[in-house]
Amino acid sequence: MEALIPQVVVCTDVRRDTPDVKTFRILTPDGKKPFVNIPGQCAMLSIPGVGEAMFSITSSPTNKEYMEFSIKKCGCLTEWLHMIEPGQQLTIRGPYGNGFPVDTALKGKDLLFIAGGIGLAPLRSVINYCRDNRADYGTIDIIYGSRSKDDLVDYKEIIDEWMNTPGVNVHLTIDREQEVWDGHVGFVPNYVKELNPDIKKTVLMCGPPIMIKFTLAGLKELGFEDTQIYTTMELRMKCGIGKCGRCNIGAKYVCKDGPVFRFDQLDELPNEY
Amino acid sequence: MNRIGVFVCHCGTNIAATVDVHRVAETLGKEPSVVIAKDYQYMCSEAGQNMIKDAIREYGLTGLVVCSCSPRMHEATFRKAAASAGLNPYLVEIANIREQDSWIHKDIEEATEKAVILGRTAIAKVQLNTPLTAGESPVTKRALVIGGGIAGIQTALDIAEAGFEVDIVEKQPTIGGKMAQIDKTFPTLDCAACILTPKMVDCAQNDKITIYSYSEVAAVSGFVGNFSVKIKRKARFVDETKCTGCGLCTEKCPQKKVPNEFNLGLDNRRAIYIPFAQAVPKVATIDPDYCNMLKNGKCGVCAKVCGAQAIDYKAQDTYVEQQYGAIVVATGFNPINIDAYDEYAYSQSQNVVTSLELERLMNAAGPNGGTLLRPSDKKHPKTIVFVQCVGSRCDDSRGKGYCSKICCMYTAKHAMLIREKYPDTNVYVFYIDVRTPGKNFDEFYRRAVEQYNVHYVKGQVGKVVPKSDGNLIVYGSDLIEGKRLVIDADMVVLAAAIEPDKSARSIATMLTASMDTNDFFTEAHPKLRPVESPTAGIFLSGVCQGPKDIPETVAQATACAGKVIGLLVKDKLTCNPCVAHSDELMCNGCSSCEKVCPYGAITYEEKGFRQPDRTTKMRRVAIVNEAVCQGCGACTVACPSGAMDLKGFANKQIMAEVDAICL
Amino acid sequence: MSVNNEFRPKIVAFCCNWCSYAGADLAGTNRLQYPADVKIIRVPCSCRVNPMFILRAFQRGADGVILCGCHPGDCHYTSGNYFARRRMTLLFSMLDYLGIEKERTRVEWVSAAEGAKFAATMNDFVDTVTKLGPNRRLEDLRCKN
Amino acid sequence: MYSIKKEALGSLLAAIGAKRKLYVPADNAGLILFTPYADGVSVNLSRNPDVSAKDFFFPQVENICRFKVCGKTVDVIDNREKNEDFVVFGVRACDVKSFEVLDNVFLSEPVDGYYKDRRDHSLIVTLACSKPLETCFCGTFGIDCAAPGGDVEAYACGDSYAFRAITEKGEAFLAELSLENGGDEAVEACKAKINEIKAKLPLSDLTTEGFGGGKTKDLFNNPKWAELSASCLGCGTCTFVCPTCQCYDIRDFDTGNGIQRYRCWDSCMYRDFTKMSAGQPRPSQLERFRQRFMHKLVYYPENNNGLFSCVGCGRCLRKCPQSLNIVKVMKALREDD
Amino acid sequence: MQELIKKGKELFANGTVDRIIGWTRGELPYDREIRVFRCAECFEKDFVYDAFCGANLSKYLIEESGKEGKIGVFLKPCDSYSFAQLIKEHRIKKENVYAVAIECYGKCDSRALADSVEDAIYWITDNGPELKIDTVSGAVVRNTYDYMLEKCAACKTKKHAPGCDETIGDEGEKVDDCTRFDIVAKLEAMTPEERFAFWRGELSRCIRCNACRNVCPACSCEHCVFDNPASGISQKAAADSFEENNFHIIRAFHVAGRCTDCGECSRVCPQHIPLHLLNRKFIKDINELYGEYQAGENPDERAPLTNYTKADCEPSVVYKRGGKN
Repeated sequence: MEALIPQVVVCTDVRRDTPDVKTFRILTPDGKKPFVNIPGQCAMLSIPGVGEAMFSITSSPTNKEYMEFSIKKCGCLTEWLHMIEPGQQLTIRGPYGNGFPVDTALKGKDLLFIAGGIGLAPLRSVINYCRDNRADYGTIDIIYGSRSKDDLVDYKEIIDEWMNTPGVNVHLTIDREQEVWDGHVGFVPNYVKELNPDIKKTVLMCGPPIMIKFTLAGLKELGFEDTQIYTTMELRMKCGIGKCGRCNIGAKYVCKDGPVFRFDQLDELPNEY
Repeated sequence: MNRIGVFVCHCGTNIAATVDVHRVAETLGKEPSVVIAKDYQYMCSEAGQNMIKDAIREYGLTGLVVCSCSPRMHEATFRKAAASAGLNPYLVEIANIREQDSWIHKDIEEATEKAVILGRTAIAKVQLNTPLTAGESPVTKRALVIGGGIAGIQTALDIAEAGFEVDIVEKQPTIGGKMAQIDKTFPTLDCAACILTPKMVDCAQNDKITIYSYSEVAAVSGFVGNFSVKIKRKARFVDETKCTGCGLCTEKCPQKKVPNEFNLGLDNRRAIYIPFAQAVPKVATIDPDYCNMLKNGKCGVCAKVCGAQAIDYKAQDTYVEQQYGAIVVATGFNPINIDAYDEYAYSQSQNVVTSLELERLMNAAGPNGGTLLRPSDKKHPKTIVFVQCVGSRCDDSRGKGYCSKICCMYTAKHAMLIREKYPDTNVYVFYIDVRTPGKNFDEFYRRAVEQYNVHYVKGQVGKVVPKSDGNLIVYGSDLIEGKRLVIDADMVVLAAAIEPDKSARSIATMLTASMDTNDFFTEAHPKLRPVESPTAGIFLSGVCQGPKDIPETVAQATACAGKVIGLLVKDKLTCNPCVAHSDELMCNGCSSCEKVCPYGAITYEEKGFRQPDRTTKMRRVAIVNEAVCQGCGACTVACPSGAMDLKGFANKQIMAEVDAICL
Repeated sequence: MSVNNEFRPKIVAFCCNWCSYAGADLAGTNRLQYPADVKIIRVPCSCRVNPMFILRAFQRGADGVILCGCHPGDCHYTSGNYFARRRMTLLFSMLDYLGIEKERTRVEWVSAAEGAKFAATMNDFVDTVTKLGPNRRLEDLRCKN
Repeated sequence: MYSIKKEALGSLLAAIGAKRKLYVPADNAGLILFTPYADGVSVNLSRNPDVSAKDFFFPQVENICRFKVCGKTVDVIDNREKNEDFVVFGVRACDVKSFEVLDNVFLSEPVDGYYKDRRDHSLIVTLACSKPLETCFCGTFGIDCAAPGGDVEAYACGDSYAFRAITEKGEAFLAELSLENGGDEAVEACKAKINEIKAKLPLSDLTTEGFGGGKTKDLFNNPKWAELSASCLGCGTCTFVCPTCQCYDIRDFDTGNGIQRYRCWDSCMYRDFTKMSAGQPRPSQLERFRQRFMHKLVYYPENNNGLFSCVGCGRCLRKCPQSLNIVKVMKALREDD
Repeated sequence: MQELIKKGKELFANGTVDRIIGWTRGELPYDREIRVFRCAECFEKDFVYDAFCGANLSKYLIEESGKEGKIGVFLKPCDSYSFAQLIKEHRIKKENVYAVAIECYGKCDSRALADSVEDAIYWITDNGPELKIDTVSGAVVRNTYDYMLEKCAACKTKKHAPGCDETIGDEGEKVDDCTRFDIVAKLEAMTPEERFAFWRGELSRCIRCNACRNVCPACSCEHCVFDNPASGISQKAAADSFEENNFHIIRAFHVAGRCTDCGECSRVCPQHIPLHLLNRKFIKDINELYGEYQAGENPDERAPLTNYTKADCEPSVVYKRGGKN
C-alpha cells in the first residue's frame, strides 16, 4: 500500500462535545476499524478537495469497534469537518507517530494526566487504554481544565465512566466562576500546585502552550524531573512519514520521532516550536 | 453542510413548454447539498411563495435557489418571502430560465439541459452566499448649498420651504451671482434685478436659511447623511452684525481707484464697498488689497465715519464647522478668458467687449447709468458687430468643445434692445448657427431679424483691426452670399463661451464628486438622475452641471431641492449590503482601489497588526464606507492583492459560477 | 470537417446587471434566439470582471468568454465600464501576444434596450468560436479527464 | 573500459535513445538542461546542467491519486503515471551523490513507491567533471568529481570518451552497445588533470569542520543568522535548483470531475511553509533561512550517519538572486570560532 | 565609488542616517550581496559599487522604512523609479529614507560572463570597458558591453525619478534610441502560432520558484493572491501549462501600470525566462494606447489602469492590430 494514498472511511456518528469541538466516529465502509494504533498516535484525515490534516486518535486501541477523533474547529478543514453529517465518507491514512510508551516506560507507574481544553483529545486514548488495562498501572490522577463547563470535552464520559473507575481520580477545573458549576475554579497550573501531587508519579501533559509552560514550571517547583514528564506536540505535519520537511524541531521529526516527547528530549532540541 | 432548496417555476407554459421542469427539479435534487427540489406552476404566486416558506422552515434551508424568470423581475419577491420565513434574503439566488432559456430556445432537450446548468450555477453560488444585513446610518437634517447665484438661491428657498435648515456659502460679499449682473432676460425682456432681488431678500429673511457670504468651503468629510464641512469666513473687516449698509464709508473712502468687479472693471469703486445697491447681505466689505489702512496703517477714514462702529481692521479669517445631511453644488460659471483670441482685438481695443460687459454697459446701475456708450470715448456707437461662438464649439485649446447654449438668445436680446432704444444703430451678428430650442425662443429670434432688422450674417469674423479713432474694421465673410464683408464698426461684442467657475475643481475634489473633462460636474445618470452626483448625498444645481439658461437653471434648482428634501425627510438611510469589503490582513494600502472608486467610499487608516514575533507593525489599510459604497466592484479588480472583495458578488462566488457553467 | 460540425463551444458571458443582463432579458421577451451554448453570469458592473475569472473559465474548459457592459458613458456607476475597457483591452492584447486566439475573447457594449443586438452579438460570437474549434492553448489538461 | 571517438557520441546517443528514453544535457536559452534526446538536440557536456537531476526521481509535480466524490461517497483511484526504463546521460558526481541523499529520505520506511519506481527504472551514465568551476565544492563533502559513480562512468579525454560500468546494470547496458575496449590510460591522465584543477579551485579549502550531527546547540542560536538572512527574498530558487532539497507539499485540485491529489516541490524558504491554523513555528525569514542550512549541515547528518545533505554542486551559488549561498553561511558561522 | 563612500560616511557622521543599505562583495568574484551597514567604519570597509551591482535595493526599503531611524540608500536611475512608485503606493515611508541618486552606465550579467569562461574563475578586475578575468588556467579578457544585463543593454533612461534627496554626479538623460521594445515588436509581428510556440518554449521552463515575484518591487503585496488557496492555482510548482501561463499573465497584469521596467524579474530567473517581455508588452500597449507612461516618474499622475478617458480605444483594437494571422 502506498503510504500517501489514503483509504476511504465513513463517519458514522458526529457528536457535539463543546461549542467548538465535535467528536467523529470513523469506520471503514465494511464496518471495521481502519487500522490498529498505539495510544497517542495520530492519523491524517482528509476531505478530498478541502485538504488533509493530522489529528490525534482520541479513542483507545482497546476499543475494538470504532475509532474516534475529537476535533476543534480552528481552520479550513476543521470547519468543513464540523459541517459533515453521518454517512459522509472521508479518507484516512496512518497511524503516525510514536505514541505514548504505554507498554514500556509507563507500565506499572502511577500516572498523572494533565490536560487543558482540546488537549484532552490525545490523552483520552491513553486514559481509556489504562482504564481498560487497569492492572498494568498504578494510580491514575487526571487534572483537566477548560475555559468553562461547556468547554470540557467528553464531560459525560468523565462523569459517568472515569470517575467510577477504581483508582482513578478526576480533578476538574474551569477558568472562571459559573453558576452551573460547583467544582474547582482556577487555571490548570495553579490547580496542579494546589493538588500537590506525589512526585513519584509520571506525568502526561497536553494543552495550550501557555498552560504547558506554567504547569511545567510548577511541576519542577514541586520536584518533578524532566524525565518524568511526557507531552505530545502539535506542529504542522503534512506527510506524516517524515519526508515533506515541515515538522522537524532540530533533527527530530514530530510526525515520526514524536509527537510524544519526554521533556528531557525536548530540552535537547532547539526552541522552535 | 449546506441545505439548499431548489424551486423550479413553470411560469404557466412560459417555461414549462420548452423546459422539462420536472426533469430539472429531479436532476437538481440530486446535487449534493440540495435537500429539496420541487417544481410548481407559479412560484411567484402566494401558493408558490408559501411552498418556499414552508420548505425553509421544514428543512432548515441555508440557501434557496429559484429557477424562474429574470431576477430583475422577481428577485425582490423571493427575497422577501425568504426573509419572512427566517432565511436571510441574501441567501436567495435566481436561475433565469425564462428570459435566458425557455424563451430563446426551441429545442426542449437543449433548453432543459441549459436550465439544469443554470440551476447548478445558482446552487454553486448560493452555497457561498453569506447572510447580509443592510446597514443604517442617520441623517443630519440640514443642507449646505455651495454658491449663492440664482441656482443656489432657488434650491435653498425650496429646501427651507419644506422646513429644513439650509446654509448658503457664497465666496463674494453678496449673493446674487451672475443673474444680478444681467440687465434684461430673454425671451420676455423682463428686468433681471426685478425678479432676482426679491428672492435674495427672501433668503435673507427666511429663518431656516443662513447665508455665509464672503466665505468658502475649506474641508469636507463624511458621507451621505453625515457630512461635516468646515467653512472659511474670510475677514471682511466690517462687523456684519453692526453694519447698517448706509454706505457712508463707501463714499468717504479716499481710495477711489479700485476696479469694480461687479461692473467687470468698466468703472471703479472704493476700497470699502458694497457691490451693488440690492446686495444681500447689504454690508460693506474692505478690500485688503487696496485699503491703505490695512496695507500701511495710514488712513482709518471709514472707521471714523462709521456711526455703527462696525469697522474692525484687526479682523481675521474665522472657521465654522457644521454638519449636513446633503450638499448642493451650485458653483455656477464664468465667461472664459478670451485673451487668446487675438484676432478679435479684445486686449487691444476698449471697444471690443464681451457680452457680459455689454450687459453692464446697458444696465441702469452700470458705469454709464444705462446709456449705451462705447468705453473708449463715451460716444454712442452707430455700428455694432456681434461675434458668436467665441470659444464655444471650438476645436482648439483656446476654447471649449461644447456649445455654451445661452449666447444665441442673449445676443438676440442685446441686438433687439439696442435696435429698440437706438433705432439708428446698425447691428450685425456673425453666427455659425442660430440655436433657439426653447419655449418662445425661435419667435424671439425671428422678431430680432424680422421686426428689428438685425443683420444676421452666417459666417465668421476673420479679423478685427482697431483704428486710431477707436473704430474697428471687421473683416468677415458671408457664407450664404459667398462674399467677404468689411464693416467699419464702433463696437464689437464677443459672445464668449462660458465655463464652470474655477473653484469647482477643488470643491469636486473635497466632495469626491466626479467631473467631466470640462470641469462640469457629472450627474449620476445623464437621463434618469440628472440632478444628483454619483457621489451619494451630493446634488447638482445650475450651470455647474452644464450650460443652462435661467429658466432651466431654476427648474433644475427646484428639482435638486426636491431630491434633497427626499433625502432629508428620512430619519435613517438603508445601505445596500452588497458593498465592497477590504480584508485588512491582505491589504497593502496602495491606494489603487481609492483611485477607481467613483464614490470616494474608500479611505485609509494606519492600523497596528500583531506579528508572529509578538510585536506590532503599523500598516496602512483601506476602509470601505459601507454607507457610501454602491457596490460596482471596480476596486476589487484594481486591488492587486485580492484584499478587496464584493459582498454578494465575491470572487469565490463568481469563480464557482464559472466552474459550474464550464463543467 | 466533421469534427467541427459536432463541436458545440462552451461560452461564458459576463453581463452587467444594469444593461446587458437586461438586454439579454429583452432578447428573451422578444423571443430572439441565440445558441444555448451561451451561459450568462450576472455581475453588478463590467468593472467587476477580474481577468482571473476569464482565465478561470478557459481553464475549466470554456471555449470563449464575452464581457458585456453598458455603452461608454452610460455606466450605472459612471465610470466602471471605462475601467473595464482598459483592463480588457490590455488583457486581450496580452492573450494575443501569448499566441492565444484573440477571437475567443470579446467585449461588447449592449444596453438594456438592445435585445436584438444582444442576440445578434451572441450568435456571431458563438459562430466565431465554433469556427475556431475547441480551446487548446489555454486549457488545463487536468480538467479534461 | 570502453572508448569511442568524440565524433561518435552522436551515434552512440542515437543508439541508446532508440531503445530507451534518454535524457541528455542540452542547450536551452543559455542554460544547460536535461532534455529528452531527439534529433537536433544540441548536446552540451561542458558543465554541470543548470537544474539538478532530482527531477527524474522526485518530479516538480506528480499525481498521487484521484478522488471521485459523489454525494457523500468517496472513491480513491491510483492514477499515477507508469514509468518505463530510462537513461540519464551526463550526470555529475555531485548529483549522483544527491541520489544517495534522496534515497535516505524516500526509501526509508515507509518507502515512497513513486520515488522507488522511478529509481528502479533508471540507469545513470555519469560524466567526470573535466572543468570544475569556481562554484564547485563537492570535494568539501568528500565527493570526487573525477570518479562520479552511477551505473556507468564516462570520461571525456582528449578526442575520445571512455566508459566504465560500475554496476551490473551498467555492465549489461554497455554490453548491449558493443563498444571497443580501451581508454584506460587516457582516463588516468584525465583524472590527474582534474585533480590538478581541483586543487586550484577557489573553494577547495572549504571543509565541513564545525558542522555535522550534534552541532545543533553550537549553531542554532548563533547571532550571525540574522545578518545572513537579512537580504534573503524568501524565494525558493535555491531549494528548487538544489539536488538534495526534497521538501514537498501535497495539494488537492478540483478538476471539476474529480479531485486530483498531487505532490509538488515546496520550499522551506516560503513563508507559509510551516504556517498552520494553530500557529507559525518559523515566523520570520531568519528561522526559515536557518532551517535550510541547519538541515543540510546538521540535522540531516545527525539522522544519516554523518552524510551531509549538500553535495557542493554550486547551483545555489549560481542561481541565488541576491548572491546568498551555503558557502557564505558555512564561512560566516565558522568565523566565530 | 570613492565618492559614494565619502557621502555615506558623511551621512553617518552628520546623523542624517543611522544605517545605509548597499552592496558588498559576496562569495564569488562577481557576487554582490545586499547589506544594511550600521556604522561608518563597516560601510567604508565593505561597501562596493561597481559593474556587478545590478540588484535593485528599493524593495528592501518597504521593510526597512517601517523601522525606527532613517536609512540611507543609493539608487541607480532604474531603481529610483521603483522607489518613487513604492512611495506613491504608500509602501515606503519616505520620511525614514535618505535617497542618494547615483549614476549607472550599465551592469554586468555576471552569470553570462561566468558562463562565457570555461574554467573556474577566481578573480575579476574591472577595467571599465574591459574585464580581466583570472581563471585557474590563466587570464582572459572580456568586453564589458558584451555582457551587460538585458535591462542595461536596453536601458531606457539614465535620468532619475523625482524624489531623491540628492544626486552624486551629473543627472543623466533619457535614452533616445532605447531598444527595449524591439523584441516585443518582433513578437507582435509573428503569427499567433509562432508566438504561442515561442512562449510555450519559454514558459515551460518555469519552475515556479517565485524568484521573479519575490524580487519584483511592484509585487509588494502583504499577501500574494497566489499564496491564497482560493486563487485556485498551485502556490508552488506549476502543475501544467495552464498554470504557467496563468501565473505569468496574472502577475504581469497585476503589475501593469505599476511596473517600472527595472528588469529584476529577468535578471533573477534561474531558468532564463525573458519575463520582462511580458511586462514590456503591457508598457508598450499602454504607451501606444493611452499615452506615454513611466511608472514612478510622476508622483501625482494616475496609473493607466486606475485612469481612463472617454475617448479610449475599444478592446476590439486588439483584433485589428498588427501581426500576421
